[in-house]
Amino acid sequence: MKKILNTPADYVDEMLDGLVAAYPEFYRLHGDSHRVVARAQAGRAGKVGIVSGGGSGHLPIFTGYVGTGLLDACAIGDVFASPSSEQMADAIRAADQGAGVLRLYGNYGGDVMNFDMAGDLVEFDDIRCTTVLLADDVASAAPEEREKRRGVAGMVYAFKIAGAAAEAGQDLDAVTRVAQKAADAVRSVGAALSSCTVPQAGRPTFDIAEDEMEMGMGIHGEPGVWRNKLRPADAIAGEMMDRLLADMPVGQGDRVSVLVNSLGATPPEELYILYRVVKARLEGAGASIVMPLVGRYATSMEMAGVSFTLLKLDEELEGLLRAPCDCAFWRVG
Amino acid sequence: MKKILNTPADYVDEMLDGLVAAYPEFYRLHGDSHRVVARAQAGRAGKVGIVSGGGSGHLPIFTGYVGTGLLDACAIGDVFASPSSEQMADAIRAADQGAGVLRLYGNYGGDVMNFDMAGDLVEFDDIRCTTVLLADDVASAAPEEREKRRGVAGMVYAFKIAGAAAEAGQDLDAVTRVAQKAADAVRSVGAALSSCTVPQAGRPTFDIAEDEMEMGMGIHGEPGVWRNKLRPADAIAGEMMDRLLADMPVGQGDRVSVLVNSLGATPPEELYILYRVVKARLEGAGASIVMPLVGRYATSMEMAGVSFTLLKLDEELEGLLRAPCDCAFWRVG
Amino acid sequence: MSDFTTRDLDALFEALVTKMAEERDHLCRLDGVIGDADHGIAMLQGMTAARDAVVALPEGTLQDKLNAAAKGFLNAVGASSGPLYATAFLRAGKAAGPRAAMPREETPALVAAMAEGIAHRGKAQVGQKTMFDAWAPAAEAAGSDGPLPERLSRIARAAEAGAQGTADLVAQLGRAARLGDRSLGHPDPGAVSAAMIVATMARHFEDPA
Amino acid sequence: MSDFTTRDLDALFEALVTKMAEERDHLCRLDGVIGDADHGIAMLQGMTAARDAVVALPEGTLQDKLNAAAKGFLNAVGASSGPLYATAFLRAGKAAGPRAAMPREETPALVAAMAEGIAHRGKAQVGQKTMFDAWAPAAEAAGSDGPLPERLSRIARAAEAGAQGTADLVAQLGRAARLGDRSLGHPDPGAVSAAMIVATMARHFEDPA
Ligand SMILES: Nc1ncnc2c1ncn2[C@@H]1O[C@H](COP(=O)(O)OP(=O)(O)O)[C@@H](O)[C@H]1O
Ligand SMILES: Nc1ncnc2c1ncn2[C@@H]1O[C@H](COP(=O)(O)OP(=O)(O)O)[C@@H](O)[C@H]1O
Ligand SMILES: [Mg+2]
Ligand SMILES: [Mg+2]
Ligand SMILES: [Mg+2]
Ligand SMILES: [Mg+2]
Repeated sequence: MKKILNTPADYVDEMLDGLVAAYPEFYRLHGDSHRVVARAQAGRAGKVGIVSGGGSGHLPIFTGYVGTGLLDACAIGDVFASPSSEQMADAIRAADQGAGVLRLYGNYGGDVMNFDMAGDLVEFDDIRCTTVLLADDVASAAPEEREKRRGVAGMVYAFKIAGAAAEAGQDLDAVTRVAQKAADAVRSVGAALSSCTVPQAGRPTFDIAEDEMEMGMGIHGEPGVWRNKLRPADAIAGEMMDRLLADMPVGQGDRVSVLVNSLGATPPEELYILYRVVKARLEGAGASIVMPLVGRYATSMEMAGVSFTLLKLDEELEGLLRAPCDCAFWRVG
Repeated sequence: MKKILNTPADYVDEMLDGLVAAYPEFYRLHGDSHRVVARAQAGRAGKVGIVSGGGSGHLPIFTGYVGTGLLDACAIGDVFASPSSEQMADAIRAADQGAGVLRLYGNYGGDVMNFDMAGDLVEFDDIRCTTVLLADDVASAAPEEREKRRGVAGMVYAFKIAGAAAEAGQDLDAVTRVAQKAADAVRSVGAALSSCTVPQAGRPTFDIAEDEMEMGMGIHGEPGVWRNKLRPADAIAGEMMDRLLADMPVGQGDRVSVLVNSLGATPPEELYILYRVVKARLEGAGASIVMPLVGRYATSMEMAGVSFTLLKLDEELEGLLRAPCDCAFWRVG
Repeated sequence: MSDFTTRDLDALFEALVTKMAEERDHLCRLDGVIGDADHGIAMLQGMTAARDAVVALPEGTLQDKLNAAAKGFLNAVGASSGPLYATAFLRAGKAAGPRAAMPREETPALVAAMAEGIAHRGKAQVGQKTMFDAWAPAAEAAGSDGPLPERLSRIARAAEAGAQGTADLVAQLGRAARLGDRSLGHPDPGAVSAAMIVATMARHFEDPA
Repeated sequence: MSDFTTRDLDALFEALVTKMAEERDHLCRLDGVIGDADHGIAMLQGMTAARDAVVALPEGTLQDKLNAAAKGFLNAVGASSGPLYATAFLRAGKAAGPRAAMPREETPALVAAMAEGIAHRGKAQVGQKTMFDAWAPAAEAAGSDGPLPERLSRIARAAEAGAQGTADLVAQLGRAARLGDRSLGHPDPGAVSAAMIVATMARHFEDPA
C-alpha cells in the first residue's frame, strides 16, 4: 500500500488534526466527535447555514469547502463511509445561525438515511432543515431514473452557488431553491485509469490492467459504462463531452461553466490537454465558458482519472458562481 | 503508461495550449517558440523582470508561477529537459521592463549552461541580467559542497520573495540580493514512493517495489540517501525534519515557513498527517510557523511522494513572503 | 407465562452481540460480493454499542432501553444499517412502551414495529433486495394467529426464507443497486443479518419456563 | 595544398550529420546508463540544425557559417550539449575569421578553439568525465608540430583515447555526477560523441588532393 500514514484506523482523525493545524484561519473541529469541521469564524447571525458531509478521501470535497461563501460545517466519515447521524446532527447545530440549515450532499443511500435521521435528531433543537441532493453523474443511471444517480464533482458548483446565496442574506427557502436549481443544471461524468487504496482495506479497491481505463466509473470505483484500452486524450475528452451534452444539450448563446477535475493522481498537465477539447466543443456549439475550473476539486485520494462537470447558467446562477468565496482550496473574488 | 495524452511529442505543446486557454487572465504564450509563457498583462514599466525556466512536468513549477508578485516569464522545455537558450532569451526579453532581469532557477547543469548562454544572447538587446540559483536539496550533496546541490521546491519561496521585491519597485541589485538571501535560507528534502513516467520514455523513470520508499530522492528520480521498506508517516516526517534541521538548525524565537509538498499522486490527506509532525517539531524547537504551505506546489507529474521545504525568515523575508501574489495556482493577500 | 422484562431485553442484546461477533466475517464476505464489505463490522459495532447502552440503564423502562439502543447503534455506525436499525429500535421502543415488562404474547409486535421503522427510514419495498425482504415477511408472520411458540417460529422461518429469497432478486436500493443483474445469485447481506436478528429475538421472546 | 573553404565546411557538417545519425541509438544507450538517455537525440538534432543553418548561407564566410551553426545547434537542443556545442562553434568561427577559406595548416586551431569554448561554457576541467576529456587532449595535440596529416591523426587519436579513458573516471559534472562511484566503468556519452566529431573533422581537414 503506497500510502503515507501511521495506522489505518487513525488516518481520518490525524488527517483532520493536520488540516485544522495547517489552516486555523479557516477550519476548526466542532464538538467532541472529532468528525465535524466548522468555519473558524462562524457565519453572521441570521445567515442560513449550509452543511454537507460524506466519506473521507475526497479532498477538497467535503471538508475543504467549509469557508466563506461556501459551507458552514461538514460531517466527515471514515474513508468512503458515511459519517454517523449524530455527527451530521452536530454539523447541523454548528451551521445553524438561527435561520435554518440546508443539507447539501451527494445522493448516496447511507448518507441520505443518516442525514434524514440527523434531521429528526435536530428537530428537538428547533432547527429547520431542508435538503438538496446532488445526483449529477450521468453514467450512474439513465435520464428516466435521474433520482437514482449518484452525486460527484457537481457538488462543488452547488456548494458555491448555495453558499453565495446564503452569504448574500437569502432565506432558507430561497437558498434551497437556488441550490436545487444548481443541482438540476449540473451534469458530470468520470473516467478512471487506476484504483486508489482505502487505508483500512489495504489493497486497491478495484483491479484494472496497466493499459486499461473505465469510462463512467464512480469515485469509489463503482462500475462504469465500459472498460477498455486506454484511448488518446482527445478521444476520451470527446466521448465525455458527448455523454454530458447528450444528457444536457448546450447550444448557441448558452453560458456554461465547466470543471475539468483530476481524481487525484492525474497531473494538471493532462487536464490542460483535455481542456483544449472541452473548450473547442463548448465554443463550437456556440456556448460561452464562464469561470472554467481545471484542477483537483473532488478526488479519490491517489486514483488516476478525470471527471468533467458541466453547469448551465442563467443570470442568477452566474452571479452566484462569480460571487466571492474563500477556503483553503478555492478562492474567488 | 497510465497517462492521458495524445502523442508524447505533443504533450508539452498541448499542455501549454490548454493552460493559456483555461487561464487567459493569467498567462499568454510569448514569441513563436510556443515554449515561453509570460504574464497576460506585462508588469509595470520600470519593474525588474524575473524569469525562470526548466523542464515540463513539475506544475505549478515553473510556468504556473508566472503572475503578479511572482515571475514575469518562463521558458519551458520538454518533460524533465531544459528549454533551449533561445527560448530562455525570449523569456528574458518578455520579462524585461527596462530595469533588468533576474534569472531565478534551479541548479541543474543543462539549465545553467542554457541560461548563461541566454544571457550572452540578450547582451545584444542591452538587457542587464543577474542570476540566482536554487540549490536547496540537502540530500543531493554534503553541506561542504552546497554549490553542487540541485534545486527543488525551494524555488517556490524564492519566486515569491523575489517577485514581491520586484513588485515593490526594488532595483535589480536589491531584488537579486533578496533572492539570494532567500536561496541561502531555504532547505528541502524529498522522499519518493513511486516513479512517474516521462511521456516520451513511455515507462516509469525508475523501478521501486510496492512496499518500498526512497529517502532523499530527487524530482526526476535522482538517487537518494536510502531505499527501504515504507515507514509510518510519523517516522518519515521525523527523519525528513532531522535532515533539514541538521543542515539548518532552527531554535527558540526563530520564525520559519514550511512547505509540505506532494510530488503529485500523494493526496493532501497524507500531507496533513505529516504536517502534524512538522508543526510539533518546529514548535517544539521554539520556532513559530509563518504561512505554512501544504499542497502541490512542485510536482513530478504522477509521482507519489512528498518533500518538505524549510525557509528561515528575518523581518525582510517575512514581509516579502506575506506580500500579495496572484497566479492560477497560488494567491496570497 | 412470565412477562418479557428489561432483564430479558438485556439478555437479548447480549445474544445479538454474540451472534454478530460469530457472523461478522461471514457478513462482510457477503457484502464484499455486492457491496463494500463492511456489513459485518457495522452490525457488530452497532449491536455492541446498543448492548452497552441498554445495560447502562438498569432502571430504565423497555422504551428507555430501546431508545438508548437506537442512539447507541446510530452513533457507532456510519453505514446504511446505522439509521435503519436506529429507526427500528425507536419504533420497537414505542411499541413496548414506558413499562418495565410486557406480556410475551405482545412481543411479536416488536418485530412488526422494527420492520416498519426500516421501511420508513429506507423507503424500501418488498422485492428490492434489502434487509426489508427479511423483515417484511417476519412482520407479516408476527400478525398471524395461534400459540406464541408457533407464531415465533413462523416469524423466524419467514425471515430466513425472505433472506434466502434475496439471492433471486436484482438489487434496487443501496450500493448493490449499481450492479444491476450482476447482483443476481447472491443473497443480500442486510437480509441475511436480519434473519439472524429475527431468529435471536424469537428465541428470547419464548417463555423460558 | 588547397585551402579549407566554405564548401569544405558544408561537407564537414554533412558528414557530422551522417555520423550522428548512425550513432544516435548507441549514444542514447550510453547516456541511458549514467544519464538520461537523450544524448544521441540531442546530437543528431543539433548537428542537423547546424548543417541546415550552414548550407543556408552559401555566400557567408567561414565565421558566418560557424556562427549560424552555433545558433542552429543551440535552438534545436535543450540538453547540456546545446550550449556547449553552440559556444564551441562560436569560438571556432572566431578562430576561422571572416574569410571564405583558410589554409589547411591552420585548421587544427579550430579544434583547439572548440575545446576552449566547451571548457568556458561548461566550466569543465580534465578528469571530470565529460566531453571535455575528449576535447582537451585533442586541443593539446592540435598545438603539436609536424606535417598536417600527422597532426590531424594525432588529434583524432587523442580524442579517442580521452573518450575511452572516461570509463575509468568518476563523474563530477552533469547528470552523471549524482551517481558517484556508480559512474565508474561506463564511458561518458558526451566524450564518445566528441571523439566521433573530432575524427570527422580531422578527416575533412586533410587535403583531399
Ligand atoms: N434504503 C434501504 N432500505 C432498506 N435496507 C437498505 C437500504 N439500503 C441498504 N439497505 C440494506 O443495508 C445493507 C448494507 O448495510 P451496510 O453494509 O451496513 O451499509 P453500507 O451499504 O452503507 O455499507 C444492504 O445489504 C441492505 O440490506
Ligand atoms: N559542465 C559540463 N561541461 C562539459 N561537458 C558537460 C557538462 N555537463 C555535461 N556535459 C556533457 O554533456 C553530456 C550529456 O549531454 P546531453 O545528454 O546532450 O545533455 P543532458 O545531460 O542535459 O541530457 C555528458 O555526457 C557530458 O559529456
Ligand atoms: Mg456495506
Ligand atoms: Mg459502508
Ligand atoms: Mg542526456
Ligand atoms: Mg537531457
